[in-house]
Amino acid sequence: MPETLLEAVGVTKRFGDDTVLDHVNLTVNKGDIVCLLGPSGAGKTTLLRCLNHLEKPNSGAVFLDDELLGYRRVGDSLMELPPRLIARQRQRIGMVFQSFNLFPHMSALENVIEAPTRIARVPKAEAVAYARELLDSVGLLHKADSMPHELSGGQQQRVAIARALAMRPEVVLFDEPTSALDPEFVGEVLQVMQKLAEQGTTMVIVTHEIGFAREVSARAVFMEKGRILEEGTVESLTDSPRHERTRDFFAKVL
Amino acid sequence: MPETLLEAVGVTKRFGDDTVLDHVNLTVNKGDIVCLLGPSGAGKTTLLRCLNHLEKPNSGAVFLDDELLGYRRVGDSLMELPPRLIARQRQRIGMVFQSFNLFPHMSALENVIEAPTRIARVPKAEAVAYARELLDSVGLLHKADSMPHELSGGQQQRVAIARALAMRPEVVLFDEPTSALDPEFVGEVLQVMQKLAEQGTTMVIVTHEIGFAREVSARAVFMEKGRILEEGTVESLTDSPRHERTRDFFAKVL
Amino acid sequence: GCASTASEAAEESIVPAADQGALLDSVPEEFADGITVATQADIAPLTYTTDEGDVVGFDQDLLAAISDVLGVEITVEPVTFENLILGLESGTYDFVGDTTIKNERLEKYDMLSYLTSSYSVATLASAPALGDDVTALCGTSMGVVTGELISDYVQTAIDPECEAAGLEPVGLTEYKDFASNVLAVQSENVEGMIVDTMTFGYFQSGDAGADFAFNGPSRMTLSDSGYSFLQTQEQVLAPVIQEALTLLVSDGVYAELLDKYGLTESGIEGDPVLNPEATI
Amino acid sequence: MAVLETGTTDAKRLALAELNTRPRPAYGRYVAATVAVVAAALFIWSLAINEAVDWSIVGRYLFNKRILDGVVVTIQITALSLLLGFSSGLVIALMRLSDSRILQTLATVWVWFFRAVPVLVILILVNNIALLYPELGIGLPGLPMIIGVDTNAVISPFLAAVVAFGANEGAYASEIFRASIKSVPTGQFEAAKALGMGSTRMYWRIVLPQAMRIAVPPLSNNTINMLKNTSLVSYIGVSDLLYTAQSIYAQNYEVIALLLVACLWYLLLVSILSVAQSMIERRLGFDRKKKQKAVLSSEVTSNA
Amino acid sequence: MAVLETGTTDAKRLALAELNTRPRPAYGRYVAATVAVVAAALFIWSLAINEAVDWSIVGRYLFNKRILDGVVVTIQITALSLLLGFSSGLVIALMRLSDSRILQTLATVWVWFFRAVPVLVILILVNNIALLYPELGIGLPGLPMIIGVDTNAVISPFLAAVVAFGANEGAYASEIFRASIKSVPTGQFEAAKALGMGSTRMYWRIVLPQAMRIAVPPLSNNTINMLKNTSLVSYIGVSDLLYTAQSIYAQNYEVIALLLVACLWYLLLVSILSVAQSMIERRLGFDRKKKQKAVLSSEVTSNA
Ligand SMILES: Nc1ncnc2c1ncn2[C@@H]1O[C@H](COP(=O)(O)OP(=O)(O)OP(=O)(O)O)[C@@H](O)[C@H]1O
Ligand SMILES: Nc1ncnc2c1ncn2[C@@H]1O[C@H](COP(=O)(O)OP(=O)(O)OP(=O)(O)O)[C@@H](O)[C@H]1O
Ligand SMILES: [Mg+2]
Ligand SMILES: [Mg+2]
Repeated sequence: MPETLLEAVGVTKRFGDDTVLDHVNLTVNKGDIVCLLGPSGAGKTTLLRCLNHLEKPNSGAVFLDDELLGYRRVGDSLMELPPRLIARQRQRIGMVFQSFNLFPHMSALENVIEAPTRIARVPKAEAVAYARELLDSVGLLHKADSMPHELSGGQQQRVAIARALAMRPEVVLFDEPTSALDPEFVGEVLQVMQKLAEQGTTMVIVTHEIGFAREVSARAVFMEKGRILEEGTVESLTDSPRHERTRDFFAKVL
Repeated sequence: MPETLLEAVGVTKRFGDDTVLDHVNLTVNKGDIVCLLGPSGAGKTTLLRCLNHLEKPNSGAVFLDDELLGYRRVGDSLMELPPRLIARQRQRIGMVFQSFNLFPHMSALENVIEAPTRIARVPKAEAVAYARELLDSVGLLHKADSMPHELSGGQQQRVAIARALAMRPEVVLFDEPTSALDPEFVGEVLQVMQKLAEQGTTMVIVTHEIGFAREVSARAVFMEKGRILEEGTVESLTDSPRHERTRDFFAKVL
Repeated sequence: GCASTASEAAEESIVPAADQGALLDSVPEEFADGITVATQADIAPLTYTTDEGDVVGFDQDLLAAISDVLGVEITVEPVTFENLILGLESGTYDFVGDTTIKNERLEKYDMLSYLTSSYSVATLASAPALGDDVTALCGTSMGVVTGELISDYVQTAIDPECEAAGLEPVGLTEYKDFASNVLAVQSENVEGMIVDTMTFGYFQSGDAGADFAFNGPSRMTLSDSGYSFLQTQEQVLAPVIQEALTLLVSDGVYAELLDKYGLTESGIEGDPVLNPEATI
Repeated sequence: MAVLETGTTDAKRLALAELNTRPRPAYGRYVAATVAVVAAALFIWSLAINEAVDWSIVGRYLFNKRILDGVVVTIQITALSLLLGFSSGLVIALMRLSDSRILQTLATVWVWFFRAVPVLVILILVNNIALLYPELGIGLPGLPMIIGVDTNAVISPFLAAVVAFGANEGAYASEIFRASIKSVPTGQFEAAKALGMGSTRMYWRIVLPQAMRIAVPPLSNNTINMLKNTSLVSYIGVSDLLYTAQSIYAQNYEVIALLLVACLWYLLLVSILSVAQSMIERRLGFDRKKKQKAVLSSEVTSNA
Repeated sequence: MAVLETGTTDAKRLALAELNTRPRPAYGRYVAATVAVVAAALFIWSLAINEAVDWSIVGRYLFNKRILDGVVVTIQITALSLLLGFSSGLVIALMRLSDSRILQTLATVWVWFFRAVPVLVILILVNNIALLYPELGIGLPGLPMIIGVDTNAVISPFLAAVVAFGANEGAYASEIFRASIKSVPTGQFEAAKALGMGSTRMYWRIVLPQAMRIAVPPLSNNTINMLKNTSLVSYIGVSDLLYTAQSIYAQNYEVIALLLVACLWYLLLVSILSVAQSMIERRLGFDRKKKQKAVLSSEVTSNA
């Protein structure tokens, strides 16, 4: 039986009167590559953000291994943990944003070693060595000392991936990592992600790159209006969708 | 013989020691749809910006109809015109940016009527009537009073197109109008542009959307390292490129 | 403060009818249309503003009397110290009041004394009594107003005596103005203050000063204070004002005004002297 | 709700998932707030019953005619100086941002000079300019004037005050404008130019309305500062609010009571300004997306 | 260079295309600059030869011991008050940005109060706090103190000055911090949290270094302002630079000369601060892309 790493159970999220996530269940096993697909506004980003407590669900629970993420049970409700403990849980989860969000005042290398040296208190030399290894694996060792604004979009995103990996997270979340990139640079980022996939990294990816999803044989999860409509292999969803909305969607983006 | 509307002759642009445009010649006839293609850093944006004097060439000339754009001859060099005259020339050229650049403090309608009422001094009622017509034609009449941040990327870009058309320009320049958009919204913007093409609007477009270029039977111009490498129909470039670089490029983006 | 005509300020002339305009003939041609004088604002009882906004005080009344005697209008402007000096030098004012007479200053200005300035020690009435000898101040903490002669005097005259007697020197703190000294004493930041006798006398006669008392050496007289005129060759105004003042002293108006403001003990002895020899 | 089969979810997990979540009660914050409120109340109470403060005198002078005149002077000088200061500050900021070396240098020197020199000095110099230049006019130094007027006839103390505070404020405001104009994205400049706008219109309609969002808080700091600094005009014989209070206590020695009178007026004036400030901020906050704001504030809290 | 055949280009156009372009000579700018430089030169010269200014006295007092002491006091009070002001301002800004209503209100009231009340008043009240509260200690008003100390033993004038200026500066600085923290993109907060940073580290390492870019110009305005405002300490028996100059001219009547002495010192101090400011700005200007800067400055010029 596969080992469950991250699991959302009955996650519901409202913004005002808008129910953006409606009792969503999602299981991510160790080594899984899960692709979240769906039209704009479906709640993909919100779900992803719930998976590392950047967004706080109104009800429902997220489990990291066997730990409840961000909450503990008090009476008959879930009370938020103190920020210190949430921060510790987040260290086990990496995240890569659509707009990179590199720290603009730090060089590429500094971006990568920031968390290990400051949070995990890894000795500097060790952190630098590992950061250089990571930068090398995303093909950017030669840019280690460049500032983010000196890098192209694709390069920035690759540094962001290296940064997310620096804390040796057990799972990495990606929110449309290539959609802010010029087409020429999309390939280089997908290539890095493919490499991660091959190394067995557990990943949850919001993406519109169906080709990529297919190639890494990801498990595809199709969302619409705050619910998971269907899931399966990419092929099963594109070729024999069970719902009309799924069919419509793939007709549009393919 | 087709009527020449916009013409770049021997345009050269250097940034420091970098020669970004190297004696580029480009003719845009009335009714033409010209797509500028090429890898990142080729100088596409720079060329487009030279076409409305947002970038000042180091040598070479741009002609709008029979007028020299942005300069007049003084002795044996070209001296820049006073800002007032340049502004007047620019009113004949519309521009749509990759990042929309809507004015965030004005509603959609206000964005569109800003130039006609303030610069061309069109009576307000008249400007509003035309702006509503334009917003209608991009399918956003119902969003006339929305602020830019209340609109999706695709909607913002469609407002930006309406804004560029509000001064009834003779030619419209587009710099990667869809590359900052989520895939779902790309279609709606291309559709608006296709409509413009059908109405015979003269357009120069930097884009990576080869499919779109083919559909509007644009004249394709392939740039590399600051030069125009080849031009022709989209089919001729993709199917039988004369240069290896052209082939490489299309292999990558198609 | 707004400029006022001196004769307006004194509601009713106190100059005997016989003297009014007595000196009109000796006033130089150039001043016949009027004279502009500046005094320092906000030092009661010399010049201060009433709750109704009227500028009054000994200076104002004395200048009104001079105006009456001369038969020439005198416009008085209460200003800050800076403008007093700069206005005199730039010719904005024909002469200025409230300046302390020092030998060094006599080189540059003609000075006519009309008051003696003396310093007294004051504390809260509840404070233990200090002796009358200046050595009683040794080792105490005292407030003074910045820039006044008393600081120099304490350092050059009193401190050496303390040292000679084997005592600590006087602990001086300089505060910006008289009111700041009062506060410092009230909140016991200092034990007492060495201040202008006139000012303290006026203060003590009011409600707020009831808790205070003279205590220790009083009326340490260091110099006169008076009017300053710019010293230029053709300066002809000073003798005329001296003449007017002499007249007012002789017919008792001066003494009357001193009495009105409780300044009798600060009046000058005898006739006013132009450019008196100062002690400092 | 159709729950899809997703593998490992066991009964215990399902039970937890039924529960509503609630935010962490911010105990520390409650304690801090309580302590602060109690401290404030004690402070106000102890002031109210304090014998050293004679509230009857405060009441008597609060609407005293001289005090009211002082309030008017304070408002007049502040308003006029701000007008001069903000407009000159804007020009200087544009000079500093220009690519002309000469203009940059001139503006930098101007800012350096007027930031450095105390207002008091400018005030005294301008008011006594007759001392330095008995006649104002056109001409070369050393030669007779071509056209000249008596300096004292031209410069009134009020004018001197406005010039001095205006020049000072201009130097400070220019720094604020500079920073805020620099924060407007380049794309906005380009979009305006591409529409065929001239520079003046571009600045007035597009750039400044956006720059103002960042400029308003520090500019209102400056405004409030000036409101209080006008008491320096007492040096040139003009009485504003604070100085009137001082001049009254110079006579009746009720220092604390009169300072409290001044304070109450300043509190009123600053309250009006603060309300105006937040109204302007709200009007200018056109692009502060709800979403962004929500995220930001939740970040900040967890720190407090 | 291989010129592709592109249709209509005729000989006349080709001839023009051979020519180099040159920017428009900025005549207006040259004239303005010349006028300004000449005016500045005339002003300086007329001051230098002016009889009303006795430069020998300026020289004599420039390094006078009392003046130097005043400079030291000015620097000390400014430095300490800034430390207190900036740190309290930061805390207040975070409170105002928090989503706790109570903290927001408290912070707003604090800012309102300390922006409104003149420093002079705070200064006098703090220094004379013994008048209001002869003993400081823990206890309830009306009841005997539990632990009490003599107030005057605790509050020295210097401490009072630092507290008063610090509290005042804190209120102003908090507004600046608030605006600048709000200008940091949300994504930066999220990236930091996603890495597992706690709030404190997030602020120190990520948010504040970025907020500082916008905060530095107004904060250095404040610093310079305080440098000059310290002359108020004369009310509580401390002499700073400006006040020392005033108290010297009260004796020797050399008003202009001594104000110039003070000015020269302020110019020096502000120059040092300005250099520091631009060094900090340059260090913090990490993401001011060359490209963006070039575009911006060319926009600005054409306006000037
Ligand atoms: N902080 C917020 N406040 C209010 N509404 C929000 C907030 N965040 C998201 N929403 C709304 O929730 C819905 C889902 O948003 P979400 O960003 O998760 O969609 P998505 O599937 O990621 O879409 P996209 O492909 O456009 O990124 C949308 O309707 C959005 O407007
Ligand atoms: N203002 C500038 N200063 C310095 N170099 C610049 C500037 N603008 C552009 N460049 C350089 O000029 C070259 C061409 O840039 P340009 O933006 O025109 O390319 P592009 O073809 O539009 O590329 P992309 O597809 O990435 O937008 C690049 O090497 C770029 O770095
Ligand atoms: Mg999303
Ligand atoms: Mg480009």
